[in-house]
Parts: sequence; structure tokens; C-alpha cells
Amino acid sequence: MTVAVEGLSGWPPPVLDPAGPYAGSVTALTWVLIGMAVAVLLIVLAALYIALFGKGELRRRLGGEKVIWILGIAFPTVVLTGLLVWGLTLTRHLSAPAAEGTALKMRVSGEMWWWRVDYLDEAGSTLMADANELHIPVGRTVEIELVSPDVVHSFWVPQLSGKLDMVPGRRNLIRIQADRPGTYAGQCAEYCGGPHALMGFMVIAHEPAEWARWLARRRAPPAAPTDAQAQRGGQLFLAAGCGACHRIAGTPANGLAGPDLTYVGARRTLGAGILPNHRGTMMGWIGDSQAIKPGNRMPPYRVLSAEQLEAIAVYLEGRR
Amino acid sequence: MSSAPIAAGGKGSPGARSETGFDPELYRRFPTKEERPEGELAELERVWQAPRGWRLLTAVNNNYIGTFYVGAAFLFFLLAGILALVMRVQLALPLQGVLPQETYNQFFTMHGTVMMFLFAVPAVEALGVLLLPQMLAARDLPFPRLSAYAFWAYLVGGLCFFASLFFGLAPNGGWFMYPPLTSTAFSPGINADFWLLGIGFIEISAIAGAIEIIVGVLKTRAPGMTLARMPIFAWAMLVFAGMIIIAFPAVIFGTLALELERALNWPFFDPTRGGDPLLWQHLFWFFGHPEVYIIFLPAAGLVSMMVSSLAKTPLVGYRLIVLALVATGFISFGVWAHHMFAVGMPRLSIGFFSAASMAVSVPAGIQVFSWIATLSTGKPSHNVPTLFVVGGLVIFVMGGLTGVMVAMVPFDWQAHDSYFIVAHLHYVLIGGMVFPLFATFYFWAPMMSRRPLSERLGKWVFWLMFAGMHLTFLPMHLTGLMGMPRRVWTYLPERDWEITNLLSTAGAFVLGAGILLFLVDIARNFRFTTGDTAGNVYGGGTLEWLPNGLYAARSIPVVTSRDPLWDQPGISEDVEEGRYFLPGTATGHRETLITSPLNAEPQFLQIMPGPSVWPLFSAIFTAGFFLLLTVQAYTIGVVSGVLAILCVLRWLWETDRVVEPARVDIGAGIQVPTYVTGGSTHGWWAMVVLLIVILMIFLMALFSYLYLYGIHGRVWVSPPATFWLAPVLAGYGGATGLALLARRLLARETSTLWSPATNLIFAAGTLALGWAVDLHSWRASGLSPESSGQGATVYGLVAHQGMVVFVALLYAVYIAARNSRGLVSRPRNTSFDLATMFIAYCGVQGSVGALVVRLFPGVV
Amino acid sequence: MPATLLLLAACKPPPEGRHPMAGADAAAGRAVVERVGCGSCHAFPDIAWPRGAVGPDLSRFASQTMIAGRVPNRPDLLAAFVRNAPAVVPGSAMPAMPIDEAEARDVAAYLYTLGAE
Amino acid sequence: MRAWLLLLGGMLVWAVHFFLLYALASLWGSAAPARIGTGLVTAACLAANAGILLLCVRTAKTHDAETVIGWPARLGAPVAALSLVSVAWQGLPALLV
Repeated sequence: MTVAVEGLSGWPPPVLDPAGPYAGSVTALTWVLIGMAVAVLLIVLAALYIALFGKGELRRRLGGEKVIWILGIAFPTVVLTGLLVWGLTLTRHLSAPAAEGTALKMRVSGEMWWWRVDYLDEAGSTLMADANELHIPVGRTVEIELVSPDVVHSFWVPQLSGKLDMVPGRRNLIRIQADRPGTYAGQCAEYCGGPHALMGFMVIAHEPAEWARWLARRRAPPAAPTDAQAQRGGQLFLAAGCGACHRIAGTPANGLAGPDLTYVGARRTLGAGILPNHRGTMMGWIGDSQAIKPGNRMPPYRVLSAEQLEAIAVYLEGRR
Repeated sequence: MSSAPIAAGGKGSPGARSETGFDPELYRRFPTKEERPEGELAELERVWQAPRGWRLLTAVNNNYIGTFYVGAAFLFFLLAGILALVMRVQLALPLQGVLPQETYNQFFTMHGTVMMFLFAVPAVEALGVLLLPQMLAARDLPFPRLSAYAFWAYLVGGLCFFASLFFGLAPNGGWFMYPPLTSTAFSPGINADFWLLGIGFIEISAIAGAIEIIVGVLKTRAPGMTLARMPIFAWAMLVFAGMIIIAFPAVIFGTLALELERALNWPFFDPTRGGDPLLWQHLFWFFGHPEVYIIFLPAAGLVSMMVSSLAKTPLVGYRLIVLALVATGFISFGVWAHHMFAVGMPRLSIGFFSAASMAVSVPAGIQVFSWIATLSTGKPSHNVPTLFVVGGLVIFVMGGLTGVMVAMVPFDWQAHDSYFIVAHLHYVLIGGMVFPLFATFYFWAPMMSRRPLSERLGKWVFWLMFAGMHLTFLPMHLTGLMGMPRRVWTYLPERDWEITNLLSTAGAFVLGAGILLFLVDIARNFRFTTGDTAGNVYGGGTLEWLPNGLYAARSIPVVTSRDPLWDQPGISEDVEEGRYFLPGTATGHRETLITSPLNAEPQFLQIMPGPSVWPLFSAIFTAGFFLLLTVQAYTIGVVSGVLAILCVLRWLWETDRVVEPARVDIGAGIQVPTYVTGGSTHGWWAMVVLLIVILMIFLMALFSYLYLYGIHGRVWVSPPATFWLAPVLAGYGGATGLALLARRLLARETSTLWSPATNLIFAAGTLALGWAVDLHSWRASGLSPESSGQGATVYGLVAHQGMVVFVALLYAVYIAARNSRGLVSRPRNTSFDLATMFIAYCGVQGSVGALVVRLFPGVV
Repeated sequence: MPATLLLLAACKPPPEGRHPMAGADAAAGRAVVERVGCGSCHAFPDIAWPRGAVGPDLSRFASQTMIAGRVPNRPDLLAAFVRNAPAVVPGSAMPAMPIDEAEARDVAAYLYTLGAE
Repeated sequence: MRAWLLLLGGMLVWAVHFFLLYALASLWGSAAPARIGTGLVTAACLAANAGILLLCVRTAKTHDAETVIGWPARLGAPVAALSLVSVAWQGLPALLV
């Protein structure tokens, strides 16, 4: 009983529960396709039933070559022509660029196994760097450049749009739009080796005003820590060499190999959408992320003592 | 020697009733009336006797090889199925720890690879080996040793490949192995090499089988079995083999290129050095999508045969089914990029790939409704094969409908690479191939077994499999729409994916239980035999149900209908009593009747090779070659490769012998030659098919060159100076000319200094010279294969040419050796003809390749 | 939290009386442990992922006599400890956790099912 | 040879059409030259297919099914017809996408 009720908690599935126009038109198509499939299946089943168990005239009529011409050739040709015309038109619609200057521009780079996120200005230069989360304003088209420096990944937020691959050496353009505020789960959809299964992200849609405030705040790095433990954490962060891979704006840490940590404390998740983000999980992740996400590029820091781990976690928690 | 045994007043025009000049009136002499001589049958049995004891390994009869082949394919089905069960346990609930991440990644890669390469393709090819000769009333397939070789290479190589799993060395890049994930930067271990080289011998094996099947269907049909009277399975296998010939070269070139990138750092797919990862996807899917139809068509052919037999009525819409098979064979080559809708192609290309994907579903619809119409016309019996046929049909239709859904680009952008696709592809393959295969097991087992399989157990097997199949894969559609991507070793609880996943896991075990029960049925009831079989339990109307021995039918009947056993009363007895063609052995050797491709008019008697240990050895060494290279044991790997070549030459040595008498009576006073040359021989056909394979590999290399040029052309370096073209073209052109001259010289032997065989060696030498200059000019130009995509593809073409030049040299020496032993007959000789053809082709290919890579960048 | 896991948990023998936790629900506690990500530091016998290696393995926690080697393993202390470790064991390496008191009691109840004799 | 051409003609036209479209889109993407080219190639292939269909039908009328080209022509006709539909579909994207 509980099982059945719980099962419904997954309903409607994201593909059928669109939150914006780029997913919405596909949902309509999906329902029609499901209807078509069920109808054709029923026709075939009925014909099979007659063929196996039927009697008399109906069965005899099903027995000639004519039925192949009608049900096997003419019928599919007509149905498929209709579907094809719709499908092609919709494809054009979905790949039409947004009106000049209206879209928010971003760049997301799929990397093994996390997402580099850049907010771009009109000219295409980076306004602000982040990772594993996209914050977007409701009601505005977001045009995202998809790239990859290593292997093929695929960007997929089912409630906002279909997926598009990130192919090394190429630059693809996807458009998403959310029409209601909320958090939308996304995941890498192209097998990219090792912990591909643990390469998630989320899109958080804000009301436009709230989003504008959020962006304005984000343009400057958070204030340097004042509390002693956090300050010590900041020193340890640099001393342990974290800055070789991670960047924290306003500090000497300027590595680009791993996620930008300027605002890491404000993120919902750790490890690319897989763990809740708080001091405890941060300590676990830094201490031995290999136990959590085997194969990921961050080495375990077993040399750090508990106090040191906590200090770094406190420091990072404050980057918000 | 004329290939027309008995002229019916000159060769007919295309509008005539005769294709070769054979007078169809002669068929009226059959069945013959006179008594057959004493001991004729015993002699036939002696000639076709299979070796016993351990020597059974040297058997080449299609009954044995076919059965081994089916058995091996089924073994791989079970192994890959077990992998699937373990994966389902891992995915039953979120965050399970049954399989660690790395092992899971190896498991799903192996599951896909083994199911596609080691089960599905070999299984249908095996059924071709097993059933085709009997259906066509041929004594055996035209190249029995080739099928033995194909089988052993597959079995030995396949088992070693599978064993890589036990050492943690199994490939882990997914069965379609996308670079750059699979290039050395991201897959430094030898796991990916196992895939690339491991698949190598499967490709060889598949192509060997395809050659066999094309020649078998076109050249060894029973007299009178015109194209319009061929069993549908033969049509399906013809299209199947044709598709392998066109599709497999793409993956052959692809795997070679990726292996070259991995081993020698040639950047075919590396975007930072002028390659492109999408090139692999194009090459792979140009093979990969037709592959699905390569698997489906033979099974559909079997379904067409079974539906007709089970409903006891001729197939409704035979011509439309042939149309469907032929059309699928073509259109399936226009749908490869629907696996790439999400890579960001121009939307115009996306559009017509979508259109082709829709078009390919029309032939499937034709077949489905033709089967339903046949069932309605006849009186379908409600037995196990019917259950599997009908059940498979329902499953296949469901898979086809989701196929139409994903052919719609916007929907595919959502469904692509999600569990929806996992559901779709399993519906198509299980409904389109696995259920028909089980129907086939039940339907044709009585042809090879003393007892039929059990109807009672079979019904349990069916219902368990049918229910299990739906329980496993139906929920996956929903799982996919819920956003679960494929190839994930685990998932987080908050995504609400556990209910559908748990159902799928339960279903997998129900499906597994059905298959287990089938094994019980096999163990209890399947008893292999070639003599006292259970016989025509289901009342089939085609020739495989004639009384059978290792030699297939005692005599080869004249066919006047699509279902001769139904329409030609007394045919079984007449065949058994030897009242048709070739009631015994005419020359004392194994032999089969070669007929013409359209109308199946008798042309000549082909002498067939018997058991031999050499195909087995060459197969072992071939597999050894690939596997030893994989584990980087280069020296013994190369030794193994040389041994494989020597074994092949040794086996060929015994073939193509002129026998006495030159003309024999094949029944009712009709005389045909025992040795002919030229366009009607089976060897000529096989060579043509082989050259098409080589040409396709060449075209794939050219395509790669042009493709990369289209992306990075602006930074390509200029080719070597044009004057180099003169010696290169002279070498290649000269080789073609000399080879053609050699064939003319063969008729008149002059001196040993310039004998035809010497001339052939000169031809091969000229070819090698042209190639050496070609290679040198590129090296001198400063372009290296490691430098860029241009270098990789140019040297890829040169390397491909180098490979055929090497074979040409070997071939010329082999012919010279035959000549010195007096084995090259005059005025014409088949081996000699084929060698000239091969060398002439090499010259043309070399010239085209050299011209394109030099002229193209300059012109455009 | 999915019911399937509840069902699984329900198959386990109930925690015996050595560590009474009135009104606490071990299965709910396990769900909290999963949601909060305790596994990023600790290994739990019935949670396959993640199995962190930074903190102690808790596979036999029920039979441990001390919490963090410093205070007796008592239900009230444990519930307080999992919520705010440094307050119970000053200097503990384990930071305070984002859970409320009821959740902390559930977590404690769950911990007492681990390796219980 | 004539028999094979009648039988496969429709599908060969399909293949030519398909690979020409692929080449056009590879060269010009979705831009105007590719669209116009697609239209022209499609028109030519539709005409060729119609021709083959007609030829098959006429051959089938004059040659009974037992002759060497009689049955291939009977099979070639629906093959060409299916090819016709397929070619038309493949031309659609030039107008719609």
C-alpha cells in the first residue's frame, strides 16, 4: 500500500511536467505520440485477436493482401506524414534563436565529472563564475553555450528542455526557460566514464527582481572571514595547496582545474549535485572524496587533522 | 569450357524464360523413372561422412558447424544475460553496493558488446549456416571451410574476450565506445584495446559468413527455384549479408582508426589536433544502426517462414515482404544519425535523418500485417512456436512504436540516452530477434534432434519470458521520462526512481527463470542427430523438411513452387529415392550443384572441400593474433598472425583442383562441367563480394578524410608536389594493366622467364613500387601521421593501400607456387583469375586514393 | 523517503532494550542519515553509498561503550551528540549537524540498530 | 543485370538522393544553398523514381512472371513506389525545418 502511494510521488515525471516553453511543446508532442502508439498497438492487438481466435467474415477479410496495403502501407504513410510535418515544424521552432538582446547568456562546460558555469555579458565575456548550479530568472530565455574540454557530456534538465551534448572541440547552443520559480534537477546524460552516474546539477529559477539582486551580490566576492577558526581555515586552504585547482575570488587561490569556490557556501549541493552542502559533508568530501565519488579528480586529504578539516570547512561554509 | 550445359537454342534475351540458355523443358525429365544403381547411396554417405572422435573438430559440414555455431551464440546470450541480472540487482534500489562503479561500467559495456557482437549477429549467421543449405537443397554452403574458420575464430576469440571480465580488464567505455573517453588520455589501460581488437575477429567472422551466404543464396539454389520462389529466409539472409558487406567496413575502419590513435598517436578523433570525436560517431552508427536490422531481418525472415507453416497456408504478400526486406536493407543506411540528434548537427540534416527514420518503419509495418494476414488466412495452430511468434510480434510492434516516437526529433531530445531508449531498444531486439529465435528453436529443433522440444515446458518458458520481458522493460519507459539517464551505476533516492527500477529487477528474474526453464527443456529433449530426426513436426512446406542426411537431400529436386512440399506431391519420396538431380556423387568427391542467380538454372558441378584441420588452426592463430596484440605481446602476436596466414594458404592449397571427368551426368542425361572459370563460378562471386568490402573500407577512409577536411581544412598543409603523381599512378596503373595482361597470357605459355605467373609477380611488384613512392612522397612532404587529422587520414589511406598491396604480393607468390606444382590449369584457372582481379582492383584503388588526397584540398 | 527502504528496514530485528529510545523511529533515522549525508564521513553497514572514510566506521555502533571515546554511549547523550557534537564532546572533530531534536532522536535510534547483539 | 536494375532501381535512386542531401547539408548546413540544392535533388530523384515505377509497370504488363525480368519488374514497382514516398519525405525538411 505504502509502495503504491510512494510510487505516485514520482508522478508526473519531469518530461511530462514541463516548467517552460522549450519543454512544454515537447510534452504536448509526447502525449500525442503516446496516444498514437497506444491506438496503433490496440489496432494490431485487435487484428491479431481476430487472426488467432476470430471467426467468419471479419477473419476472412483480414486474410488478403489488401489488408497489407491498407493497414501496413497506406495507414502508416498517412500517419507518419502528419507526424513528420509536425515534428519538423517543432524542430524549427525549438531551434529558433531568441530575439536579439533578450536572452540571458551563459556558458556551461561539462567536465569530468562536474559542471563549470559562467554567466556571460552581451559580448560573451565572463561576468561571474560558478559551478554545478545555474541561477536563472523566471520568464526569460537563457541561451547556454555548451562546451567540454575532455570527453562528451550531455546537458539535460528534463523540465526545462531536451538534452544537448557537449562535444570537445565544438560549441553547441541550447535554450532553456523556466516560467515558474523552483529548483529543477539536471544530470549528465551521455556516459562520460567513471562516476558518470554522480554528475548532477540543478537549475534554480528566481523571480526576476530577486534574481537581479542575487546577481548584483554575486558580482563581488563575499567578505573575508572575521572569526578566528574561519581565518585559520582560509590560511590552511592556501597552505594545503587547494588554490592550485580552485579559485576563490579576492584571495590568492586562483586554480581553474576544479570548481570555482568563491561562493561555495551558497551552493545547495556538494560533489556535483550528490550531497547536501553543510560543514559535515564538506569535511567528509575534503577528507576523502574518493570514498564518496570514486574516480573523481580530487585527491583525498588524509594528512589534514580533524581540527584542520573543520577549519577549512568553516571557512568554505562562509563563502556565501 | 562453356558454362551453358545444354543450350535451348542460344542464350535468351532478358525477356526470355531462360537466363543461361538452359532449356527449362529439361526439367520435365524429373522425377526419373529408372532404378538407381546399387551402392549409390552408400557411396554418397561415405563421401559426406563426418569425422569422428576428436577429429569432429575438423568437421566442416554445415549441420555440425551450424549447430556448434548456434550453441556458442546461445552460450554468449546466457553469459551476457547473467551480467544483466547482476546489473539489475545493483539498480533495484538507490545506492546499492552490489557492484562497484568500475565493475558496473565494465558490466554494461560487456553486456551490450556481447549481446550485439557475440550473440545477435553470430546467432542469425549461425542459423543461416544451419538452415540455408537445407532450404535451398544444396549439399552444403559453397565454402564449408570458410564457415568452419568463421565459427572457430568467433568461438576462441569470443571466449578470450569475455574472459577479460575476470581480470578487471574488460572494456568500460560503453558498447559504442565514444572517443575521447576511449582514447588513451581518458582510458589509459588496455580495456579499450580489448574492445577494439577483440571486435576485430568478430568482424572477420561476420564478413566471412556474409560472403558464404551471398554466394550460397545466389549460386546454390535447387534448380527451378527462381527469385520468386526463394524461401523468404533466403531473401532475408541475402539482404542481411549484403548489409554486413556495406555496414561492417565502417566499424572496421573505425576500430582501426581508434586503435591507431591509441597505439600510434594518430589523431583521428582528437579535436585539439585536427581530428573530431563526432567522426567516430558517424562511422560507428553507419554500422551500428544497420546492425539492428542486420539482426532483425533474418529473424523476420524466419517468422515469415514459420507463420506460413504454422497457419498451414502460403505466406500472404510474399512479394511485399521481399519489398520490405530490400527496402529495409537500403533505408536502414539512412538513419544512422538519429543516434546523434543531440550532438548539435545542422537542423536540415537532422530533418532528413528523421524522415528516413520514419520511412524505415513502413517496411516493418508491411511485414507485421503480412504475418497477421497469413494467420487470418490459414488455421493457426496454438502451439509453442506460434506463441513465440505472436508474442514476439506484439513486443516488436511496441518497440517499433516507441521507435517512431524517438524518430521525432523534439521527443528524442528528451528521450535520448535515457531509460526510455533502454526500453525501446530491448523491445525491438527482444521482440524482433530473441522471441523469433526461441520460436525458431522450437520449430526447427526437430530437424536436428531425435525428439522435438516439449510443448508443455515450452508454454511455461514462453509465458515466463513474455511476462518477465514486459515487467522488466515496460516500467523503463516511465523511468526514462522521469529523467533517469542510461549507464548509471547507481542513483540517488530523491529522484523517485526506485519503484520502477524495483519492478524492472523483478521482471528480469522472471525473464531469467523462463530462459532457465528452456535450458531444462533442451537438456531433457534435445538429442542431436543427422539421420533419424523427429522430422517435420509442424508441417513446413519448404525443402529443409525433405528427408535429410549429412549430404542434405539425397537428390536435388526441381522446384516449381514456393512451398514444394505442399504443392509437389510425392516430392519427398522422389528425392529420397534419388529421382532428381545428383542422386549420388558424380565424381567421388563432395560436390554441390551451382545454379544461376536469377532463375537457378544448373550451370556446373562444384567440387567441395572436406574436413580439414587448417581452418581450425588458422582461426586459433587469427584470434591469437588479435588477443596477443591487445595484451601487448607484439612479437608472439605477429608470429601468430604469420602462422594464421600460413594455415589459410595451406587450406586453400587443397582447393581449386581440376577433377576427372570434365563433364558429368547430373541426372536424366543432363551433362554439366566439373570445372569452369569466369563470372559464373562461386569463387568469382566471392571475390567480387570481398572486393566490395575492401572498397567500402577504402570509402570510409576517404569519407573520414573529407569529413575532417570540412572541419579543419583551412589549416591543412599542401600535398606533395604534383610531379610525384606520375610515378605513383604509373606504378598503380601499370599493376592493373599487367594483371589484366597476365590473364590473357595464361592461355599461351611462352617461356619461364615471362610466364603468366611471373607476370603476376611483376604486377604485384609494380603495385608495391607505386605504393612505396606514394608513401615516400608524403614522408618527404613533411606531413606525419601524428601531426594532425590530415596526417592521420592520409596515412590511414596509405596504410589501407599498404595492406592490400601486401595481400597482393602474397597472392602472386601463392599463385606462382601453385603454378610450379602444376596446379594452375590452362587455358583458364579460377585461382589465377581471382588473383588478377584482386591486383587489378588494388591498382585502381591506389590511383583513386592518391589522386583524391593530392587534388582535393587544392581544388576546393 | 522511499517506502521501499522502510520496508527493508522493517525486516530488521527491532532494536533490543539496552538503548531504549521512546518514540524514536530507527527507519526514519536512517532516512535522515541518508538525506544529511552522514555517509560522507562514516561507513554504515546498510548504506552502500557513500561510505566515507574520514570519520569512524559505525558498523557496530550499538555495542560501543563510549561515544567519540569520551562520553558514555547513552541515548540522551547520543541524541544530543549527533545534533551538536562539539557541545557534548568539546573539541570533537564532528561538526554540528543541520537536524532538529526529533530527527536526532531518530538518528540515535537508528545507530542503536547497528551491530546490536 | 536488367533484372537487378528493375528490382533495385527505386532504392538506388533513394540512396543517391540520401547521400546527396547528406553532402549538401555537410557543406552548407541549414543555409539557403543546402535548401535549394535539396529541393532540386529531390525533384530530380522523384522524377527518376516515377520513371522507374513506370518502366516496371510496363515491363510487368508485357512480360509474364515466369520470364527472367517479369518477376523482378513486379517487385521493382512497389520498391520504386516506396522509394518515391521516402524521397518525398526526405525533401520535406528543406521546406519545414
